Amino acid sequence: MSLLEIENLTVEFPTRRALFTAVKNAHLSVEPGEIHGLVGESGAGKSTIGAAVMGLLDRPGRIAGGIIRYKGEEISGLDTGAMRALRGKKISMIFQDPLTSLNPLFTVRQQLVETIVEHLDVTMDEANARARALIDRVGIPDAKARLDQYPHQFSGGMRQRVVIALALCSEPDVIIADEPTTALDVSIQAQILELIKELARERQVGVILITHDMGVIADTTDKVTVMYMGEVVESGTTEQVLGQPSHPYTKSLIAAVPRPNVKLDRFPLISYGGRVMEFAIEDLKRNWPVVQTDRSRSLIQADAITKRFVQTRAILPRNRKMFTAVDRATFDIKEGEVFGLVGESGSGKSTIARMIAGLYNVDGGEVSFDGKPVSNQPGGVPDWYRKQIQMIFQDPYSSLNPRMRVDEIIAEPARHHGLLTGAALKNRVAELLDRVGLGAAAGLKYPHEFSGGQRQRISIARALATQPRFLICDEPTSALDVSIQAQILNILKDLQEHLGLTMLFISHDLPVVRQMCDRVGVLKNGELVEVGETESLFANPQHPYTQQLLSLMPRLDVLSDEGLSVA
Amino acid sequence: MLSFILKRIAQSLLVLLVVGLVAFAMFRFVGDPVDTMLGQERTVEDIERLREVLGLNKPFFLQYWDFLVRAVQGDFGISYRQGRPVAEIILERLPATLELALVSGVIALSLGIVLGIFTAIRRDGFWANFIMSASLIGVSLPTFLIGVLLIYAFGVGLDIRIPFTDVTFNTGGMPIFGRGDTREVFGWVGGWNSGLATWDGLQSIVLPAITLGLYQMTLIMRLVRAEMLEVLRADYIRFARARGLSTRAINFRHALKNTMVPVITVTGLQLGAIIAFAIITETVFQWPGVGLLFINAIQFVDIPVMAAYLMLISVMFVGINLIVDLLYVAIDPRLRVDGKTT
Amino acid sequence: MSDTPETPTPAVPAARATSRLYRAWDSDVGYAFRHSPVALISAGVTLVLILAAVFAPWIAPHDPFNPATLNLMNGLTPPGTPSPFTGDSFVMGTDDQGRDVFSTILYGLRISLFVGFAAVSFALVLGVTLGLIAGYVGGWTETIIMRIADIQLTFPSILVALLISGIAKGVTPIEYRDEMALLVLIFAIGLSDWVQFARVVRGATLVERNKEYVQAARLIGRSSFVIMARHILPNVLSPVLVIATISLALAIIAEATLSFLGVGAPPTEPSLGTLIRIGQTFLFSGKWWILVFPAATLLILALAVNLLGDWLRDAINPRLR
Amino acid sequence: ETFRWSATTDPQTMDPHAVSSAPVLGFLNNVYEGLVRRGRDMSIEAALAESWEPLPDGAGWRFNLREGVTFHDGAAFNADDVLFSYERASSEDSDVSSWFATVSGVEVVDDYTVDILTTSPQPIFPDSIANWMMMDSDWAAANDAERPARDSENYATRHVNGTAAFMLQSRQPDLETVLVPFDGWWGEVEHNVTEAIFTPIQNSATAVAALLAGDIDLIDPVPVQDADRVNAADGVHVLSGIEARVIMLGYGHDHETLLNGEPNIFSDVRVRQAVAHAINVPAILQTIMGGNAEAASQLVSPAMRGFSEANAARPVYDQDIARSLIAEAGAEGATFNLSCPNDRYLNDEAVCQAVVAMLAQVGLNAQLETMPVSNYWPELRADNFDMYLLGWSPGTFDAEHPLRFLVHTNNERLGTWNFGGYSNPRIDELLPLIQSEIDPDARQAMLDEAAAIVQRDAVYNTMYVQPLLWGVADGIELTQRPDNFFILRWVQVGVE
Ligand SMILES: Nc1ncnc2c1ncn2[C@@H]1O[C@H](COP(=O)(O)OP(=O)(O)OP(=O)(O)O)[C@@H](O)[C@H]1O
Ligand SMILES: Nc1ncnc2c1ncn2[C@@H]1O[C@H](COP(=O)(O)OP(=O)(O)OP(=O)(O)O)[C@@H](O)[C@H]1O
Ligand SMILES: [Mg+2]
Ligand SMILES: [Mg+2]
Repeated sequence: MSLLEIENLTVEFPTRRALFTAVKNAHLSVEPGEIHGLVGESGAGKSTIGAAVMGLLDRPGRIAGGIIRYKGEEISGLDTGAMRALRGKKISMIFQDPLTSLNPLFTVRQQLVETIVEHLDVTMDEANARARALIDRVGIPDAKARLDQYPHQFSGGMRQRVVIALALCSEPDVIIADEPTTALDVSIQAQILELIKELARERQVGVILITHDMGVIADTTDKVTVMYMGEVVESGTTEQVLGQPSHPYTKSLIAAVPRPNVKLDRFPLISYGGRVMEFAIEDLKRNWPVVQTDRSRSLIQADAITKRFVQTRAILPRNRKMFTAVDRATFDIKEGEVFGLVGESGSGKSTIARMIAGLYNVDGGEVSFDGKPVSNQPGGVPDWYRKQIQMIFQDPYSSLNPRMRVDEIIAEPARHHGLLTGAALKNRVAELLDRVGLGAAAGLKYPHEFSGGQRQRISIARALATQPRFLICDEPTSALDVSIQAQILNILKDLQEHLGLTMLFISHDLPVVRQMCDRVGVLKNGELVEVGETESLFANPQHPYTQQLLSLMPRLDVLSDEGLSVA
Repeated sequence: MLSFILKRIAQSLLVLLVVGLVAFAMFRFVGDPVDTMLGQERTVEDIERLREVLGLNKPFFLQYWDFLVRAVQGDFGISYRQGRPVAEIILERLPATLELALVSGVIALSLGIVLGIFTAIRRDGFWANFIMSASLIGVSLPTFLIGVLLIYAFGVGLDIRIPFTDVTFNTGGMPIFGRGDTREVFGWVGGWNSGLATWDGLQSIVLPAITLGLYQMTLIMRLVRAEMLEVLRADYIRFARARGLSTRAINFRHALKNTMVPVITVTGLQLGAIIAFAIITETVFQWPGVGLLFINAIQFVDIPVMAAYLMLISVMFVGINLIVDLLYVAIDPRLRVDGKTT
Repeated sequence: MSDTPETPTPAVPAARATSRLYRAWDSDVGYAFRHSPVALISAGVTLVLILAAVFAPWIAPHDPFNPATLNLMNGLTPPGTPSPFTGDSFVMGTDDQGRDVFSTILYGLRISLFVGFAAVSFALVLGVTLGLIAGYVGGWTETIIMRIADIQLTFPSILVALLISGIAKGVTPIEYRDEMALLVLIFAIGLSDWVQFARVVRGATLVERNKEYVQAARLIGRSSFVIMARHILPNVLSPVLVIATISLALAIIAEATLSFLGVGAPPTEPSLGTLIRIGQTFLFSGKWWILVFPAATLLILALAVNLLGDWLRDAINPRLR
Repeated sequence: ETFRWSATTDPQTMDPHAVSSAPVLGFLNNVYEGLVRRGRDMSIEAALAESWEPLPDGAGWRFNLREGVTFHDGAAFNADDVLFSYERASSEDSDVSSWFATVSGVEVVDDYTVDILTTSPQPIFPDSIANWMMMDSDWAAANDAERPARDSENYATRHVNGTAAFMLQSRQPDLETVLVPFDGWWGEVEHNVTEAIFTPIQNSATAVAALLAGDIDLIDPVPVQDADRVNAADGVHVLSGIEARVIMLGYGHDHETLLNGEPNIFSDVRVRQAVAHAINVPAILQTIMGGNAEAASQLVSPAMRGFSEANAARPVYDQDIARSLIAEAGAEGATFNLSCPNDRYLNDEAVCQAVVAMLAQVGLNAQLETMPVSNYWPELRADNFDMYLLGWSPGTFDAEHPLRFLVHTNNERLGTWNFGGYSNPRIDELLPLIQSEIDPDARQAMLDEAAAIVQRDAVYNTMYVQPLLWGVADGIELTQRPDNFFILRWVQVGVE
């Protein structure tokens, strides 16, 4: 008897304009101790399956057909009370979005302890101890101090780990982990995956691991199910699916995985289902100002920039404990260059991005653009600077205004800068939506109607709408499946190569960094430990931390090479 | 935080100055006290003389200045109507109003929150809709009318016959006016006479407290519901469900706390309004609080009472709003000063 | 390469599709409206009341605002029964002046609706604007706005009204007094009401302004004004709507209270609120109709507006639709 | 027997000389006494003075004091107290000093005889001092209350030491005042009250409810509208009477123009007469007053001394006469202001609205402006009116009173309520004569003449005498006087 069985599951979202079927007749089963990978295009319905199992489909979504069984008993029709007895206790789910999954008004400790107390018969002290152990276990340093902080004080990756810790509170039988490691750096990712494997091995926990990181699939899972547009297209053991993919979509997916060992000119793409996966650079050129770049000139200059956050509040300044998130980081980005920023989660990458974008004041040092200072200006961030930069935020959930329609969101920057109006703007929005693979009709929806990856693509579309000269990408593809990722990255690369776009590129995905960036900076605990040309850095890392980082890159030997030859 | 409070206190002093100034500009339009102070047989001389004595001939900013100079020394003048020191009268009346405000505030807040949550959770249920609609009666009828209706229903009483029997009973019996027996509970200017300490006093407070709290209850209920509906859709609530937390913990802990910012804002304001302007309720129930005092002062153009009262209200609102602002920070850690943005 | 299924674009002629009215009709809110019976009914009721008020002179059987047509001997005639003195009969009876209650409700609605809606809108616009600015801009601006709010809170609307009407009387020539009267009322009620909106909006804005979508908008370089109006406002609107809809009935009643102080409409032109105030004095004398009909009208109005507000609040929130 | 009663306002002071308002004087009549007092029928009767007679040549009056009277604290009452009370009541700080405007001095003849000397003959002087209450000089001195405290407080503000049938037991201003019988009272006890509790209840609806619920034995007033309801209820009834207050319309006689700049139509007597004919007083009484009031033909009601029988007829209600008078005066369609208080007299606002309607029917376009009384008097004094509503209750219960205040040409001391500035030399001539005429017939003749002038000139349009409506629990026997004073010593509780 399988631990969890999904048969013929169909999930529908009746919306005003159409009935949208997010999942069609999906099959899936998980045995005790098995790690079952679920991959697929972003928006394929992976998270929806998870939500359906938990009985937490977003309104107006509903299970239109099929059966879900837990240990042989049907749970798809259970009432809330009965369902609640299962949730968290027997079946846990790690939601895809770590930022909004945590209640902003409670400390991490409060949230952990209440969950522990809810499920386990323990005293307060034991619960506290367990909370601390869990936080330790998911690799958050300085657990004691961190426990009493609020979610907004954590970096993206740390929040994700908190969410994982929360799911593990109650020793569940089944864990549905929805992209548990997207925001994590390789070392932490390895640690988390090890933890999951350990749970499966020792406690016979069944895991559904939703991810688009083929490296993770290859390393961790026993079986894999591939989804495409709501349907299961392929299922089998990991070796089988990755090694000899049978379905064309799976093939294209595997081909699109960036390999750490080779640097290709472009990300390999495979067209599937008659869709144009590539688009001509002429399309972009049409309305993108071509900037003549001079690689020897630096465009962005970060001069010993520092950011401190208050950690312990006190009336008297001397009692206040400050936390230095970024410590005197100095680097520059040349015109037309892609500058990569890597480092473990919480090392201050997003903070640097925000300081450069002018969203945070710097507590020391200075940021200048084109030789002119832009940080801590008396009148705020200068307008001319704002016109030239854009940013893709790490968290696609909270960076979109929930009350605005997607087409308005994308059109806003361009309209604001007076670049386009009326029909031209409409066309641009439609085109961008198309480019990022959502289709123009998506413009009529609201952000909450999209999957994580889809939202990220909306973010990207918005950033590109103004045709910025400088683009800050904070984990731009963390939530994207490899095929969409390849497509997006190709666009960015084209923009850089042909149109002179300069980028700050933050990512955990070292293979991607290797493909994308010209130079890379390595950040550790807020300090920039090494900056160098990508190739030389990857080939010959100097700093011990860099060496350690690179050694943890996943090996993708199992993957079929079929796609590569096509590219 | 301490510096924040100190800064606010400094600002409040400024607020008080302006309140006084506006108040004195207003008093010219409230009427002329001499008419009500002098009898029918007054002569023009009498009027002039009294105006002179009261300093009403002076330009208003001079009157204001005089008031300030005395107020700084803790002297708010003598009531025109009662001839007693204003500070004394107000302090004597304050316990009644504070107790009424407390009870109706508690009723409004507890019922408002519970019903708000209920109507949000059962968004489309019959009872939720019923409560939502019925609560509107409380806000669409004048307070006066509600008070009088309550008095007649539960004070005078209606004879109601239990169906199919000859037994009739009267719904009345509740005290109609005043505070009932009071007992001095602790030292205050002239003793804090509490009605909450006696059975009679407790009975007396029921009807006025309901009358006064009805509007606030409806407002709080509707606000909680509106905010809850929004919050219940949030991802962290979904995740809290996924963690298997009990419904109670989700609704009352996680969701409720996230609805609190607008709710405490309004609660603070309404609490202030209850204390400050319980005029109508206090008049209907002849409740001897500051509201009644104030309406009498307006009728009688008792300028010293009005001025001191407005100062008191001002201090109170400033205090309440300070607390509300502090509560914001206590509730929502994101509002704490760190992570400052440009 | 869309992964959302093709959605059929509504087949509408191009000309219609572009018309503003059609767009509103076809918008998400418009759609939600058409499919909500509650919204339709309450909008219908509100509309009927507004139309009844606007067309009162044509609908009402009598002109209660024309004193020459009143007959005191018709006073206090019960509904539907002829007056013992004059033999006249009135659907909803008459008040103590012999005014036809039904006609007076219609005429009174004009004043009440106008004053109510205008005062609440005034308070709303003022309060929301100041609240947004205070919450978003912060610093000195916030301090000044919020301290002005504190000052405002100190003064009950009675005093505010007296002050404003006093000033208005001083500056307007007598022949414009009547026109000014209603404006004074609106101004006075609005002025005593804006603080609620301001404080609530400020509180919500403080939370909202740190969210990433606001930062995204800032990054674009959107002006503070646009960020407040387009981004933050929709996200803080729900408590505003609650307070606004509840305030309507309150404003209508407040109008009556202030009229009693000699501010606003003269007693010979009673508003709905004034009619209720008059009716209250007859509550226990058996002349129920003077109170019950106007109060029921106000109740229905309040109910309809609040239900409409509830619905609208849900409808503009994409997650609740 | 405990007796509880309520009125809309609390007497603001217990000092008998500090405030001359009806609530204060009415209440204090139960604890203080004057030389004379009014009986159940308003007639003057002996109180602390056993008898009095005019001094020769109208030089004043001699009062022979009652012996053996003691104050509540046991001190004896004698002529020194009268002298002291005179000095106190006529002092600068007193609000009742106008009663002594014509008094030149008080002489103590012996312990129980005093002479009150007047500057001119004062035929009705004893009537005018019925509310002049006697205070113990030693008590006042001992408690530092030798002068009334008007804008501050002194011992007498909250304490009482009178000679009357009741003593003050406790007082909480605006809340509750408790009286108990005074055992040492000189008079014959007619009541059976052992404790009397007064509670102000501002809101008349609440008061009615309290009466119906049996919490209160007497309320004053019952709203006109609720009279039927109270009468219909078990255990309570309405006691109605006629108050001394006459309600009338006044005009801006001496205004150059109306407020809107048009010529002042009210300086034309025909317009004023037209108004008198246009007002349907019986209809007002029937509907707005619920049949409880009486029409008024002159400035005082028939119950008052000096009422002019010869002028007892009101102008008839006749719209045609009114219209033709208006036409004659060329005032058709004139628009003017009518000012009105809305919290001063019974249903004042409703009456004014009815007036507006009635005037509209004869072609006069009155614009009604109503306001609370606190704003009303300043407006009138500032001449911000064309026509206004006024109620007048003669403090002396004599027809001379309104002439003095309402009709005499206004100056510093006289005609102080003559807001419209009516001026007639004959009236100004008559008033001092009336004031000093000892012979009743001659006096009445002059009053008749004055009344005729007022009526002929339509100086005021007197409409009706305000009704007095008390709600009383069954089993209570009491007396209602037109001055609306509630006299506790006539109360019998528990009468079957
Ligand atoms: N509340 C909703 N209303 C309407 N459509 C929705 C809603 N939630 C999800 N969808 C749609 O359902 C589809 C599946 O979404 P889901 O979140 O399961 O995708 P996913 O496979 O998890 O993608 P990703 O890898 O990007 O997270 C998407 O196309 C999305 O647009
Ligand atoms: N508002 C804040 N208040 C307090 N501490 C903060 C705040 N924002 C970030 N930090 C802290 O600053 C450090 C750097 O955070 P940052 O978001 O820059 O990390 P990151 O490198 O982007 O990590 P990740 O890859 O996980 O997103 C973290 O330790 C985080 O806890
Ligand atoms: Mg997903
Ligand atoms: Mg980050």
